Parts: sequence; C-alpha cells; structure tokens
Amino acid sequence: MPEREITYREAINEAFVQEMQRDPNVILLGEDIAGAPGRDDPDMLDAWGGVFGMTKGLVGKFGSQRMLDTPISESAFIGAAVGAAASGMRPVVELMFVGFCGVCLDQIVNQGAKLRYMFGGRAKVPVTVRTTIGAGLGAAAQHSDCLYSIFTHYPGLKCVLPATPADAKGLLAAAIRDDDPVIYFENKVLYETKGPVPEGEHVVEIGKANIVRQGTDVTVVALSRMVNVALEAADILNKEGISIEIVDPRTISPLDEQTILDSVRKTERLVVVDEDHPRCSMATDIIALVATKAFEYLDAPARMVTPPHTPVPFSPVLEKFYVPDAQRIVKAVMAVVPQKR
Amino acid sequence: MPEREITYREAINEAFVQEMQRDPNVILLGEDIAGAPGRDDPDMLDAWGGVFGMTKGLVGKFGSQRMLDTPISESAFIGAAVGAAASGMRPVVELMFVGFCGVCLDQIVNQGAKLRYMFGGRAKVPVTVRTTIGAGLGAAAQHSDCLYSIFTHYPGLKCVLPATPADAKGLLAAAIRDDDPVIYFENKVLYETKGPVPEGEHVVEIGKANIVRQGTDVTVVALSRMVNVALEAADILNKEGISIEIVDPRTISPLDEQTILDSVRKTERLVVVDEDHPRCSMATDIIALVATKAFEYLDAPARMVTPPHTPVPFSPVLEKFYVPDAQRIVKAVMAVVPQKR
Amino acid sequence: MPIKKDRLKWIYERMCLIRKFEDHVHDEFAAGAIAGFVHLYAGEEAIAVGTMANLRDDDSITSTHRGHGHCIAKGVDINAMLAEIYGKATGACKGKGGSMHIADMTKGMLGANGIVGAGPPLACGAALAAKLRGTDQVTACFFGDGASNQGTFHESLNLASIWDLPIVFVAENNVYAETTSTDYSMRVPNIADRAVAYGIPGVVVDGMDVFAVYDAAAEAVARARKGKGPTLLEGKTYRYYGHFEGDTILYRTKQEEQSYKDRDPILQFHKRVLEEGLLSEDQLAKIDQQTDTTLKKAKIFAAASPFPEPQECLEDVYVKYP
Amino acid sequence: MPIKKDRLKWIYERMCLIRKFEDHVHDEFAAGAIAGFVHLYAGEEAIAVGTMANLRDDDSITSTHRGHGHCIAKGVDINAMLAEIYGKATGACKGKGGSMHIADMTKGMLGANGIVGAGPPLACGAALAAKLRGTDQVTACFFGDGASNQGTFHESLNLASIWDLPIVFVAENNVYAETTSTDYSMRVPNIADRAVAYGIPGVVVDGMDVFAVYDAAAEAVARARKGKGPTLLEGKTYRYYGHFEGDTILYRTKQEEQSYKDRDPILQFHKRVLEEGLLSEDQLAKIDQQTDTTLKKAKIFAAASPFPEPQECLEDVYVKYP
Ligand SMILES: Cc1ncc(C[n+]2csc(CCOP(=O)(O)OP(=O)(O)O)c2C)c(N)n1
Ligand SMILES: Cc1ncc(C[n+]2csc(CCOP(=O)(O)OP(=O)(O)O)c2C)c(N)n1
Ligand SMILES: [Mg+2]
Ligand SMILES: [Mg+2]
Repeated sequence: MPEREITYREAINEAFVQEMQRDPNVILLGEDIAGAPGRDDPDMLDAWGGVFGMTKGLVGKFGSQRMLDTPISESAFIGAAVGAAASGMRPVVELMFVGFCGVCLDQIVNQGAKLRYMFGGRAKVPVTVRTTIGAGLGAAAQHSDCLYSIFTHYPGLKCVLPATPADAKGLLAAAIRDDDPVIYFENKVLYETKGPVPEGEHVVEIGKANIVRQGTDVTVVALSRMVNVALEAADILNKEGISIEIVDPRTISPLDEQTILDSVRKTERLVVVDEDHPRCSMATDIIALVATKAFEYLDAPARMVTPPHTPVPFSPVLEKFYVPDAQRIVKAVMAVVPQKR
Repeated sequence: MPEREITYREAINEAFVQEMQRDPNVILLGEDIAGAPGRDDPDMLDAWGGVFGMTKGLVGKFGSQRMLDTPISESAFIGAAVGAAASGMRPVVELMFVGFCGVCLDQIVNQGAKLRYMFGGRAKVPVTVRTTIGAGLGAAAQHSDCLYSIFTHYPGLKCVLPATPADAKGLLAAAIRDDDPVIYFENKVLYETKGPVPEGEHVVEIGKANIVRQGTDVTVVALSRMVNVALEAADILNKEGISIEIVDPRTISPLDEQTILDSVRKTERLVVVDEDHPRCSMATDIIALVATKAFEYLDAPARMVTPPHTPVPFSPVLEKFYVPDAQRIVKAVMAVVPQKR
Repeated sequence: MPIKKDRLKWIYERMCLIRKFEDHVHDEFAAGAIAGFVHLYAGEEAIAVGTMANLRDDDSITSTHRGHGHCIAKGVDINAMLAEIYGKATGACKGKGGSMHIADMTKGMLGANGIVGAGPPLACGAALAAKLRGTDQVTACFFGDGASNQGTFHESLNLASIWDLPIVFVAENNVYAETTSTDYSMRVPNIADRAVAYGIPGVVVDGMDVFAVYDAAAEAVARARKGKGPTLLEGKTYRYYGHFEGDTILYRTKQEEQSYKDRDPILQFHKRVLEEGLLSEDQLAKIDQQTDTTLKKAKIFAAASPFPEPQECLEDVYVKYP
Repeated sequence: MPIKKDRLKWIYERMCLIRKFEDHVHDEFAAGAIAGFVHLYAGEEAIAVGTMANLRDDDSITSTHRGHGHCIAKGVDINAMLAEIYGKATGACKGKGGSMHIADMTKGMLGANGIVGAGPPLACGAALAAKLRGTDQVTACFFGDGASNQGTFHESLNLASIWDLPIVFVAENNVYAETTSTDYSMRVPNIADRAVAYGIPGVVVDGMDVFAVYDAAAEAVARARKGKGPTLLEGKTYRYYGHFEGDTILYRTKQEEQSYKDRDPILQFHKRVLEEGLLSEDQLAKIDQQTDTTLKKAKIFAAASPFPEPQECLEDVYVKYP
C-alpha cells in the first residue's frame, strides 16, 4: 500500500492531534494559535489556527483550556510555558517568527535552557518552542531570519529542523515527548510541500541525520529547505556525471556527527548549504567538525553555500539573489569535485 | 620614555574621558553607571560608576545629562540609545552582563543592526553597546557567558573584543567614532590587568588583528582573555622548543581574515582558543575560514580549545574545569605540531 | 481653538490620500502584484492625521507594521512609498524594506516596524536626543492595542515619565491584535487607564473623529514641547480591512464592521466641515481630485520604476565594512 | 484572624534563621570564603516569612537574586543551601548554581534567579499548571522594586490577570535597585499603584511588620486559591547590607539605615508577641537557641562536604543527549 501524501502543514497538525490525544499534559500556547479567543461563537473560535493555519482545528478537538491564545507578550507566555514545563506540564509554545526571539530570548536560553543545569539536574523542562524560519515570502529583514545557529550555540537546548512532511510529524512528536527543551524550526516556505507520512504513531529520533540521497563524489550537508534545493542541484549534477550525497542532519543540536563524518570519509569532499547567516553558523559548525575530526579524509577545501552577510532584503529580486539556489550549489560542488577523466 | 602602565579598567575610563571631551554628542546610558541618580548630594552621585567601577568619575566631569542612569529596563534604554543614535547622538549604552541580552536583544539586532539596511542605507546608527563577558568570578550560568558569537552572527553589527589595556582604550575610541553599531565586549576578569597605554588619542582600527607573538610552528588564534592564557601556553611550549604564533583578532566582526590566513599559510597548523560556547561559535567560524580559504596550507587537523557544551557552573572547582587553561592549549598544540627531529 | 482653514484642507487631503492609497494597495495585493506582509490603515486615518496636524516637519515619529498612514501623514513621498511596496529601486528604502519598513529620516519618520512594541524604545531615543540638545522637538509614538501588552510599552512609558521626555504615546486601539480582541487581552477598558502606572496623563478620544484627535493631540504635543513630559493618548478606532492582506476576518461580525464604517472618519469630517461652513463643497471636491491625481502619478511612477540590481542586496549593511 | 501559636513560633524561627544565616554568609564573604555575587536578605525577613506562613508545601514560589530568605521560608534545607553557597557537592544544586540559583523543586521553590524580572513569567507557568490541573495550589512570585520597571512585570501581571491565575505577586520594595532609588526610577509612590493597569487588587503593607504582611498575604492567597485571580502585594522594606557583598553603600545615609533598623522586623515581632502575651520569653529564647544550633549544624555540614569532582561540570545539562 503506497503511503498517503500530506503537506508539511498537515503533518504538523496531525502530530499535534496524536500527541494531544496521547498525553493530557500537552498544551499549546501562542498568539492566535486558535483565533478569536474568548468568543462564545464556535464559528469564530479557531478563526486562524495560527498565522499559517498550522494549528487549525485543534481548539475544536481539545478545547480552549489546552489551546491557549495569548496576548502579545512573548516573554510572559514563553516563560509561562517554561514554568509550566518545570511544574509537570508538557507545553508547546509558538514564537510566531524566529526573528521575534529578541523580545523573549531570556526565558528560552537563561531559564528554559539553564534551569536543569543550574539546579544540579534536579529539574526538567520538557517544553517545545515552535517557530517559523526562512526567506522567500517577501517578508523582509525581521520576518525571514533562520537563526537556528544561535539556539544551537546555547547548551541546554535541542534544535530540530524538519525538511520533509514525514520529519515534520516525526520530529514534532519527538520534541513533545523529549524531557529537554526543544526548539522546533518550521520552514514557512515548506508548508505546502507534500510527501508521504505514516498515518499512525511516527517518531523520528532526535539526533539522527538522514541520508537523503546516496552519492559518491561530494558530501552535501543541507539544512531545512536547503535539502530540496540540494536535491535540485543533485539532478543537475547527475547529468554531468557527478554524484552527490545529500545529508540532512534534521537535528542540529545534538548533531549526528557520525553520519556526516562517515559520508565525508567516503566522498572526501564537503559542501554545506545553510540558509542562516554565514558567520558563527551551522555552516561553520559542520565545516569545523570535519576539519577537526575528519581532516585527513578531506581532499579539497570545504565550501559554504549560504546567503551573504546581510539582513534579508524585501524586494523579490533581491531576495532571490539572497537565498542560495541550485546553481550556487552546483558551482560549489563543481569547484571541489575530483576531476573525472 | 617608557609608556606608563594602567589597568584595563583605567584604559576604558580614559577613553571615555577623551571621547566625551572630543564630541559633545557622546552620552552614556546604563544602570548605575554613575550611581545614586537623582541625588543632590555630590558625594552620593557617582556611588558606583558602573558595577565594576569602569565609568567612575565621569558624572563629575560631564554631568548627569551625559551620564544617564537608567531604571532596570534594558529594552527601553538600549532601544533609546539606538533611537538617539539614529537621531544624531553617539550613545554608548551599557548592558551590564552579556547574559542579560535575552531581555533586550530585539532592540540591538532587529532595530540597531537592521535599520540602515531596511531603510536602504538612508539612516545610520552610531551606537556602541558595552557589555561584560567571561567566567572566572564564580558568577554562575547567567552572569558568565561570552556570547559574542551570537552578535557576530547578525549582519549589521560590528563586534570588538579587547584583550589588553591598550586595545581596550583604542577599540573603545574606535567604536564610539564608528558610524555603525558596535558591540564592545569587556572581559571582567581583565579589569585589573595592567599594560602600557598611550596617553593621548589612541584609536585601534576596527577590523585589524594583532599578532601578539610571532611564531613558526602553529597558529593559535585566541580571543579576549584567552590571549593571556595562550601567552602562558606559549612560554610552556617554548621550553619544549615549540614556537606558536598567537593571533588576537581583536575585532571579530569584521574579521581580519587576511592576518589569520597568512599566519596559517606560514605555520600550516591551526588551534583556536575561544571561551565562548563551542557550537556555532567564533572557534568554528575561524576554522571554517581556514578550511575554506587556506585548506591547501593546512597540514594537520584544526583544533578547538573551548569550554565544554555546558552552561557555566558556579563552584570554583567546576568553573576551573570549564574555562580553557594553558595546559589544554599546550595539549592541543602538541597534538598538531610537526614532529621535530 | 478652531483649526485654521489651511490645516483643515491638509487634514482632508491627507485622510483621502491615505484611504485611496490603501484601497489601491489592497487591490494590487489581491491581484498578486505585491509580495510579503501588508497591513492596511484604512479606517484609522483620523488618528495619524489628527496627530500629525500638530507636529512640525522636524518632529519625529515611530510607527508600526501598519505604517502607511503614518508615513503619508508625516509627509513621506507617496511615489517612493508605492515604489517601495513593489520592491522597486526608487522606493523609499530602495526596495530593501517593503511595506513593513518604510522610513524617511529626512521627514522624521523613523520607520514602520515589523516587531510589535519595538517603536516605544526608539521613540524614547529620538525624544532624548531632542531634550539633550535643548530643541523643542516632539516625538509621536504610534502603537496598537496589542502592543500595549508588550513589555517595551511599560518600560518606555516609565522611562519617558521619569525623564520627562517630549513624547506623545498614541495608542491606536482598533479592538483587535490579529484575531485577538481587547476584551480578551486586557482587563481594563482603556489602554489610557495604564497611564496611572507612570504618573502621566492618560486620555481617551474617539479615534474616528479627527477633530477629537486633533484637540487631544494638540494638548499633548504642547505639553511635550513645553518640557512637561509625555502623555498617553488613546484613540478608539477600527481597521476596515483584515489584519493583513489575505486575512479571512472570521473573528468579527459584519454588524461590528458596519457600526464603525457608519462613523467613517472621512465622511464624518466631510459632513461636519460642510455643516459648520468650514470648507465648501468645491474645496472638498478639488482636494478629492488632487488626491486622485497624486495617486495616479504615484502608480505611474512605481510602475515605470526598475527593480534594483540583484547585487544591490550586498549594499547598505554598514556605513563602512572592509 | 489571630495567628495560631505554632504558626507564630514558626514565624519567629524562620525570621531568626534567615537573619542568622545571612549574617553568617556576610562574614564568610568578608573573610574570602565565598565566591561570586551574593545578595543578602537581612532586614526583609517579614516579607518572605509573612507570605510563606500562608502557603502550603505544595504551593510554589519564584524568587530573585536575593533568594536566601525565600528559600529558608519555603523550607529548603539550610544545610544544602549553605553547602551550595560554598560550591560543595552536597549543595542544593550540587554546587552548580551558587547563591543566585538555589532551588528545590520538591519544596516548590522554583529557583533564585540572576535575571531581574525573570521570575514573573515562570510564576505564571507554575500557576497555569495548577489551574489547568484543577488543583488549588497557589504561586507566590517575589520581585524587587527595580524589577517592577522591567517589561516582564507588565506582561506577566497582564497574563495572570486575564487568565485569573492563582498568583500573589509580592513586590519587595526596599527603596533601591543597586544604587538607584525608587524616587528616581518611577513616578508613582507605590508599586502597588500599578495594579490598576491590570484590573487587579493592589495592596501596600509595612514590610517590616510580619503581622501586616501575614494579614495581607492571607487575603491575597485566599483569593488566589479560590480561583479569583492574582493580587499585587507590596511590602515596604529595606535591605540592611549592601546590594551585594562588597558594596560600599555610598548611596544612602546612616540615618536612613537606622530608621529602618529601629523598626527591625524581628525586634518588632519579639516585642509585640511579648506585649500581647502571644509567646513567652522562654519560648522565644528556646527558638533562638534552636536556630543557633540549626545554623551551627549547617556550618559543620557545609565545611565537611567535599567539592564536586571537576568532571561533574559535564553532567546535568540535558536529561538525555547522545
Ligand atoms: C514581537 C512581535 N510579536 C508578534 C508579532 C506578530 N504580529 C504582527 S502584528 C500583530 C498584531 C498587532 O496588534 P496591534 O498592536 O493591536 O496592532 P494592529 O495590527 O491592530 O494595528 C502581531 C501579533 C510581531 N510582529 N512582533
Ligand atoms: C535583566 C537584569 N538587569 C540587570 C541586572 C543587574 N542587577 C542585579 S540585581 C539588580 C537590582 C535589582 O533591584 P530590585 O529589583 O529592587 O531588587 P533588590 O536587589 O533591591 O532586592 C540589578 C540591576 C540583572 N541581574 N538582570
Ligand atoms: Mg490592534
Ligand atoms: Mg530593590
């Protein structure tokens, strides 16, 4: 039986339904995650289901007690999620766009991430922070960041980046069940992409990379939406007789170092494709991993394919220039690929 | 005439005096940067001069109008500094400890750093944000971070990390005069260290690394206080006949890539010593720089000497384990140094 | 004090221009000609215009994601605004900012802003600069009902209060923050009731009545200009369109919408100036025509403008970077 | 309602214990035996103890950088507290937290906190958990006058208000935030005046009088327990030592200090219970002795405890990480 296909958005929604059914301690908090909070009219309640409709329908199934619309006060309600997690709940809180982290970072990184350590392991904080990332919608500099590198920088957090509908479902389930704080990064450009997703319980282990495509010539580590762009590039390169191995880490904290290192040991070449800002980023992190732990295998300079060191511009023309595309990956791969003849 | 020696703290204070005399638009804002604000009694005013006494005496010289003590509301007063900078002032605002960035990051990174770009270059934001970093004082997880890697990640900011009293003075002057937002990271363990500092105007160009010690066998890039630790290691290694070249980038955004690459081209070995958290950090950034741009010269795996991926622990015993020391640098260097015989 | 005739004309002109501009952008978005997140100001014109009618060119404002109205009222060139919204090189921000970030420092317009609640701290800074320099410039800080629950609101009002900063905090209470009504998000009837927490005046006005806004703003601006500190001024208003373009608006009723449209700020103004003989039909009709022309020119300008060169992406991050 | 005799004894015992603990830590810091940033609670005992006298063991609290008093009043083991402050392996946090992060989840003590204003959001979470589970647990959230200018104060009071969360927000107004007096940092005489902005009760009490605190807290806790929502309770108090250990305290006068010491909460209590015949000299003396003994034991425990193994640094970051 071929697996049914659903969208990334539907996969997220399905994970919520299943996890909320499974565990009454799972609650959701965020701005307009249901919509029209406090209204008696059932047609109005659930007016949005989140700004991109990811949580649509949940309030009808689980009620307003478990679908808590919040005022615009991210520090308070994300901090409340952390406090509730430390008090035995399993909250999933939405930060609408990752660029808004500047108004609430403290509650995530100084409270959520550090409580357990500061308390000598005598607390746990099973909170999931969902947020949206990525350029491509003309949303300009404050609504298009990725910034997962920053969260990865902080010890105490786990960071997951689903690139496919199946991983969107499986990693969300894993994040919710995890006893540590997990930041779950949804790429807003992926919401409408479709793919096969198991119907029943589906959990993707945190810390396990996925070899999206096997290959022999160059290891291409691609993150989030860049996995799809790398697949495009792979097809183009295939025609040139170049075979790339695409590794999707899926979780970046913890990082599945072994899978990346094994791949590089095989291909002896590394290109990292990352939509986040280039400095002190996952791109540099992965390259440093290889340069310190598999240096002897590396047979050409590593390459980063990232946006330039600029904020995200608005104009479609500029944004297109900004976001890495298949051509740039092709170029980077061609530059390091062993000459075949 | 031998240059007089003053402390890092005194050097900072001196830069303030000179820059405030030079330009009436320079104002300082922060919590208790004078102390006892609003008091008539002149003995009380200036009760602290900043939590570590860095700005002591300035209110007596320049008055309360230019030394603005603030309530505890970092978003408001750092945002006010950004707004004043965009309106023609040249504010220097203090974030008492970098770990507090979580309560005000938005005003720094989404406003300060991005205004110019979002406005198509039709604004400038000459604000300096001073903050303190580093472990070693038993200040535990929320008061001992470095986090400069996070600020480096954001396009639109410049980041400077003085390691010596002379650079403390010269980089502060440069930061204040710079037309872009600059984050100035003071290492609180360095305040009492002494060194020669020019008495008159002294400006250290932003974006220029310093070769602290010439060497031939291994390039050791060390940041902030780690420069001193690297010097200790250099002395130990010298006795073993190993010569390291210590490069202090001083400014990490922009990074003086040339100086680092030139050094590695010479030594063919790289160790980076960084007190910040290890993931997506300056350590990975510098290694990625070399692995992408001077790979052919690198003759051994690059090495990172950093704290472990944990928050900063309180207990002196644990904190000592946490912070990189000379022995760890020696070990890293020994592991990559070419066998001499 | 009665408003001078020229000011009245200006008020009508600006309100019409905002309305027409927003209606046009709405249509263009529906037609797929505009990308991104676009929040329209139609319905709220009286607040921006009534406030700005009391400001000078050298006064400053901070704005929100819903910033077109503030821009137009503060005198930002609408050609450059419209071009910006299309992402053209001739835009107010060379196409880099888009609808959510239109700014014009030369007009004291410190930018629309995509972060809810980000404006008040910046406004404190602009006001502080004026105060320290001893000018009598005033800053008006616009923000929504939703923003008044954000921490920056509290911090900034407190800072402005203790430093007697020359600011008018203008709360645009349009009943909703996205889908969330003020009934749910706060337990006090008025945002202005929060002024008590800072020991400053809090004033509520009908934000659909530009005369009421004008009068209250006049007092608040005068107070600020005299160095007597900030005021929190709340206008009760409504946005006619959805939260952003594309919003299905399932969270409010048609009756509620109509009840505000019945008190439309432009119609109200029109009616009153005629009734009181302040302006004539002819004068109003002429302004109507002029604003049509202005908008038409802006459309032509924006359409004819080129997109930026892709490499423009790399410019304007820093004043100087190696 | 008169306080039961056992409760009175407990109150006296806890206040004495806090005072003696803090005096001891002060001496130890001066002697160089303790590292880091240490903020002492001496002088403010009535607030922690008067509030906690109304809480149950399964109620929660959030605290501040000045947390020793809250810990002791909530029943955290003082052996583990003192060991923690020295960084010993037997500390409440195995030496990882130190003075600024002492916690004990089993006692509902959600941690001292190094970030000013970080407690209120966490308190909302603890209270939300109780509310959603339908228990009648209450959360007390302690914070200082300085913290009440932080954005999280505003956001959290608003959230607690609209959700009717079972919280008592306890403002410890000790006149100063570091060197900055409330005269400068706010334009309202009382923090409790800010309750108006959230439509919740605001109450001011003499924070040097444990009876006054007890009564006000009793009412606020009862209200919260009944599901009637939060209260903002402000106690006017004073810290006897500097902001942190090492502070030269140049920002206040000896007279001011003395004026508070004249109303010392422990002496006041002592005097009143004797005058009103609530407790006897003997009873008080016995408690005095007991607390001396308790502290002495803690000193011995802490001194005898080992430091953690250095590699302990690597543990307790995650529940599970590869
Ligand atoms: C910090 C932050 N949180 C959330 C958002 C998403 N958002 C954009 S506009 C908006 C509603 C704002 O409501 P209000 O302040 O009332 O302004 P209005 O849209 O009604 O003009 C929200 C939640 C944001 N942009 N920034
Ligand atoms: C966000 C943040 N800003 C600044 C500080 C530095 N700081 C520590 S305690 C303190 C004063 C706090 O004053 P208050 O809230 O009145 O508490 P008190 O010390 O008087 O008990 C400050 C400014 C901090 N720890 N966190
Ligand atoms: Mg609104
Ligand atoms: Mg205080």
